[in-house]
Amino acid sequence: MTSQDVDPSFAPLMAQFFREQSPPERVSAAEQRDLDESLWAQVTEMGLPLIGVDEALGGSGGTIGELLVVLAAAGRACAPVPLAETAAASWALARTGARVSGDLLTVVPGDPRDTLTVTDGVANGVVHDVPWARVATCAVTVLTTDHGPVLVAIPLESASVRTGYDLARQPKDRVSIDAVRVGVSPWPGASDELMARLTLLRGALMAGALEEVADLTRQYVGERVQFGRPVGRFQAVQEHVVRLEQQATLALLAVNRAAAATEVNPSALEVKLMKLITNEGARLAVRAAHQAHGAIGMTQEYRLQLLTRRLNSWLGEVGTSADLAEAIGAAATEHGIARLITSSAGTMEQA
Amino acid sequence: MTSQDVDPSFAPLMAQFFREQSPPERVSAAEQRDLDESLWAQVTEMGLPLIGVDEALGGSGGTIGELLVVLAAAGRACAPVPLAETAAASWALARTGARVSGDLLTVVPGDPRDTLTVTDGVANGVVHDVPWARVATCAVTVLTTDHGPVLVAIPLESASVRTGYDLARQPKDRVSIDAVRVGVSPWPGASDELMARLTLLRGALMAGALEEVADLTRQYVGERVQFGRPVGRFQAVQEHVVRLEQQATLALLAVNRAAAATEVNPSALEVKLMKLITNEGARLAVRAAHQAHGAIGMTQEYRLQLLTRRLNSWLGEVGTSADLAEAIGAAATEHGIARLITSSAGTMEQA
Amino acid sequence: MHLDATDLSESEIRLQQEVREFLAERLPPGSYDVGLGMTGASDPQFSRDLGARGWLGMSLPPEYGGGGRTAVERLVVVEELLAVGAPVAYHWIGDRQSGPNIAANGTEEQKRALLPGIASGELSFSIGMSEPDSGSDLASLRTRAERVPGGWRVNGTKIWTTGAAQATHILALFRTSDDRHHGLTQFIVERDLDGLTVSPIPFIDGTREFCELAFEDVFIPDEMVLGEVGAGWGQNTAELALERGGVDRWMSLMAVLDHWARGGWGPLGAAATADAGQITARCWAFRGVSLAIARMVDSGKSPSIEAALAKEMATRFEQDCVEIVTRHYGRTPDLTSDDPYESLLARAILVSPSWSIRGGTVEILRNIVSKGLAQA
Amino acid sequence: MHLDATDLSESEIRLQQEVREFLAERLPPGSYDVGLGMTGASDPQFSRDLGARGWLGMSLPPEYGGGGRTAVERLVVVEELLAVGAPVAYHWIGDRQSGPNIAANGTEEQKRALLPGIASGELSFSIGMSEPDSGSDLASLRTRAERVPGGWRVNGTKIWTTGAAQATHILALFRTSDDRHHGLTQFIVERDLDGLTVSPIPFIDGTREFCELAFEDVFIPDEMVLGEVGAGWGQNTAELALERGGVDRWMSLMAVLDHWARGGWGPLGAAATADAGQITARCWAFRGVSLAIARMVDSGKSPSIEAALAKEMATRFEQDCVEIVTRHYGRTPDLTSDDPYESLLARAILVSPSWSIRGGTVEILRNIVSKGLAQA
Repeated sequence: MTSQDVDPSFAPLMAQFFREQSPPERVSAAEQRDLDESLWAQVTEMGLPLIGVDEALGGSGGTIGELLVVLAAAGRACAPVPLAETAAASWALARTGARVSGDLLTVVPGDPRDTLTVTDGVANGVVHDVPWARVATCAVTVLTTDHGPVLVAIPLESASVRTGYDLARQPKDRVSIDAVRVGVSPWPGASDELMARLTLLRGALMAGALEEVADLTRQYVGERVQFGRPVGRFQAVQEHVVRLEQQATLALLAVNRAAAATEVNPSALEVKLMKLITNEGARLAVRAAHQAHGAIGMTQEYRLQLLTRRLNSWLGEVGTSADLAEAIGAAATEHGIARLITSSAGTMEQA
Repeated sequence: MTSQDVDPSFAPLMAQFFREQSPPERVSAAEQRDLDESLWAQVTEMGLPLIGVDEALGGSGGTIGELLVVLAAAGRACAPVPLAETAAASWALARTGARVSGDLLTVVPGDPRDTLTVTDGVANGVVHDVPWARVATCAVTVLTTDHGPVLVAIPLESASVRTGYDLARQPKDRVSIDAVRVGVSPWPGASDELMARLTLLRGALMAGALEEVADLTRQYVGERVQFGRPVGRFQAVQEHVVRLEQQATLALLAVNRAAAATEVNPSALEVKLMKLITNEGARLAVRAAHQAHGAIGMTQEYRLQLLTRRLNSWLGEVGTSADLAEAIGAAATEHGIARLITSSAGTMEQA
Repeated sequence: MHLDATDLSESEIRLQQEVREFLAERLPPGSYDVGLGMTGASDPQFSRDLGARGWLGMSLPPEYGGGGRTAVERLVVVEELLAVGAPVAYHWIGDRQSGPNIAANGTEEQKRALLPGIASGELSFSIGMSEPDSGSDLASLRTRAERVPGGWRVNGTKIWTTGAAQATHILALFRTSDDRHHGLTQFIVERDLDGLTVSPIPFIDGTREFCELAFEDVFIPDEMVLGEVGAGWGQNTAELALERGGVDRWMSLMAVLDHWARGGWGPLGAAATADAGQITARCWAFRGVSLAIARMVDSGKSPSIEAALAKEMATRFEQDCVEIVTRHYGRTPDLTSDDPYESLLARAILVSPSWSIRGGTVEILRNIVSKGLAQA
Repeated sequence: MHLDATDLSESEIRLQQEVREFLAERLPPGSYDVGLGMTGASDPQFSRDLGARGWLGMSLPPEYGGGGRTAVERLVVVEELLAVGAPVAYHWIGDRQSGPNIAANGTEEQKRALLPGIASGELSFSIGMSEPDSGSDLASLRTRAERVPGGWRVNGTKIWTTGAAQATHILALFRTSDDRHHGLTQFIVERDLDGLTVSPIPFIDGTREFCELAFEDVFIPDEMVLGEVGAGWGQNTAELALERGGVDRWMSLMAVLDHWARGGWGPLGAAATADAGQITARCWAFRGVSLAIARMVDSGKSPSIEAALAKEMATRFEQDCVEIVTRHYGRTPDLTSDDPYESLLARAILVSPSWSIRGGTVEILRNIVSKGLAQA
């Protein structure tokens, strides 16, 4: 079951919720704090981060399709809460059979500088760029051991966190772990399935933000008058509007196709294809939207920057274009491009 | 002395000569033959290929600046004669003290597939993509030996030539050399100075062609009416016109700056910088010019294609963008970008 | 704008498999001229063989020899053909647009006379639309069809008509009154009519498929009017609109791309592999778009804005691909090379500028999309 | 369009050397906030130090404290400052455009009062041009200066005025009559006049240099009119025109580019080296253009079309560079990082969209160039 099968009334409902509860002023205010606790309380009360996790394990039930609808709506509204991270980490814990709590969780995204090791249930090392670590109770990651992949759950109260920020001033912290006892459970899948899940959820946030950027820009150029007519009548501005619509459309379609593929194979190559398409779409869209907006888009008073700063952050995290292009290229050189793109969802082999 | 110092009446004279003697019909006709002998006779009679070679050695005298003016005019008119190759080869022979004859000569451009070796004055091997080899009397190249660089002159009547073509159907042949006695002379400079000379002359041809593409397109969009007005009034078409003017301007400036630099150092890094700028300019210009022209530009009846096919050929020869970017990048990482670009002509060190 | 994610059904996957097996047998490597997408070679026998399999005129009604199949099924067949650069030129226009247009707007007699031949691969269509002074601006067309007893007399010139020399029929747009938009009418013109002269205009790569059509007092009987007199503008626009979202808009270079990516010119280095990855991702995205648009057509929708949106980016992408592959090829390819893929890359360099012109320039497409979005 | 190749003379090379030595001593690495080109930090003391060296107001007449030097000499100084991301914001606008404008159009009193302070680095100028409803379309400006005895009374709002909070003066364009183009007049406004409120508008990167200026019955005496009443449009256009070709249009990222290229974040791989090569080549080309334009100015020409042509491509190039370096950086940089270059790259990602907007959007510039070419 994918987003295609979600009850049609759910998306408008979620869109309205986030539009109302995460207005631009609230997003801007949250940037000066670590977390909008009140909004987080609302979304956890509604069980949103636990959609896609079995009710028997404490989850909210529901499908990945529904979860993606929530994230796209959250992305549109730049909701300043760790929905994707908590949802991915909770899903991972549930996959190992653990009950989920609704706590604020996060995922170690993986960085070449990371030095994490786990021996006999005790972890040491440093992990980088962990989103929301300072306010999370636990960070999870999948490590490969001699006995296969394991899910490691690091209690963050025992770790030392150095604060950092992404371009939207969302927490992205360095976590130092010094002889901390961690949870270790056998991971019942391929080691990259957790990253694939997080990537998919990030992609949905980005697709939502891209749609909002396209809508906002189209509305702006229809209203802004220069030289006696709406700027949207100028061919050069039309080019920007078309570019934005294209990239928003490609991104959302890619997210939904990747979601369908993960139903067949949880670490399907389509997740990488989706993130690369969405990264490149974000890059083009940020440029086009700002160019169409002129100087007003550069001010914090206007909400375009809430969206473009997030897109600029997300395109450099949880799968960069360079890494993704390399991995996809390896598969393409092995299987050929035509065969790869015409194969059915979830059946492509990674090289 | 550079093109800046050329008698101002010389450029219009050359432009007129090539415009009159190398009209589009003649260029098209030449593509069905190996060489326009009659045009070649005219240009050799005028001594054009021997400009920049000392009169004492049989040359026409004059400066590199004058030679570049000739080549830019020839490039504008797509003159179907091996001016650049003969001029570079004659200059090379003269540098070794040899007298030049005015014969049609060419240069081995160097290709990873080449296998040429010279032992005791006897050459063996295969060289690729040699322009105009089938009609040249001799091909020259600089080889590095234990005793330093030498200029090798290969008599082509003793070699076997397999015909090939560039995208403008200009000869570009594979030459097989089987125990051929060749001329070998000490080369009084760095081994890359011959390629630098050929690159400079090719760059001048490209800069001329780029100017003509810009002029032709500007004229076309001012005359072509669609939707009740000249297409040049549309913002999208203006973008193409501006792009063409930019690239033509950059290319010609780059050629003249590179020429000045070779006066200081015959294998100056500026030659590589120039070719990279001109290659990229050609790539952008071909696309912009055809888009502005629509379907008419795609027909052989219309002369745009004479120019764009040559630009497309030349940008992949005698210095490809990939090779040039790598070489320039190596220098930039060593010296820094700011210092490199603000240094005086001919003083940059290659990495 | 929203496109629903969709995938092939089991029966569609079976069809894909059938087509692959057929092509592996019918077009073994080296046995045919590999082409650039829809401008592949013209091979009437190959077209008839496809027709015999039921893979032409697939969406035409069965009562006229068509397959009565879906747009998605046609996409499945077409993408396999284009992936190998199959010789599709003979049947291309008839299968893609003239057949559906005649099925939608033709008389019973026209459908009976022409659709079976389109579905069997016997007939070859060409489009007579542009004129010397009318490229993108069709409302300024001037070639005129004047009423005469029993039909129409046509005078004027059409240009840039691909494949007219080989075609059996030309689907042409003529001026039948002075009203800019409502004075245009579509006609089905038999290729060998008296007074119609077809002259090749050599194309930039030296091929001679691009033609000029000179009409001198050509008589066309009334029964060859397609649809309503004066409705040609709308019919023509509809004909163009839906086909813009097809896989042919981004698969022109696929045979070359695959040869390159699979190491046909040697293994790819790191930079080339990354470029292949970027290209693959975009192809995957565009394939999703084309498939989604085909499903919309099958569900009775008219995704014309979506199709324009897709074509605008797809044709620019195809041109980017030519530049990228050429850069990695490392030298200027030779049109006369013995290596068919080198020669094809050379051709692609020369002809790729036309990809963003044919079927509506990118500028026209942007205008369609922005108007569509403003009304949404 | 033709630009003559030119190189630095021996005396210009000596000046370049002097500036390099001064900067090496005055701004050792780590001692200052590295900036993004012309939006570098504001450091009045550094500006005064440059003024003391004779490196501000270089082309202003010596009788008003200027250097009486050439545009090329100014370029030599400026490119060294921008290459290291020097703190130039305090003097930038005054040195680049207000000073030359006052020298060209000011009264004897104005020149005597203001030019020495610009050349010494004491005065800081800001531009009051855009309004909420007038971004690119200056003819629609509405902030009005009404004649009152002895001067003018101004009411209205200017926005996006960079550096107004720190400036000593604002060079503003006000409406003095209803004629769209001939109803505009330039005024020199002292920053601390009664009725003038300066409010920062937080910029996308959180900085507060971007300001809104609210004029409420602000009295400006007659002697602060710059040039002719009603001639502001032309003066303003001329002020913008020539400065578009300067090195500041393509050097915004230079300090970061150099840090990256020289391996400050680790040695470059093959793909990054090739990208550095492409970037270097374009910088080299643009430097040639800026230098050629400066020589034209020194020879009495007005290369305004050339300058617009250069700025249009240069600002797009700067934005491309941000994308390229960010890709090679490998992760989203942190604005709050301890590494000043990481923080600067983060800032560049955020603010670079403004580079192709300030000083005329690319769309406006294309229009200027195509009109100029059509008249040529």
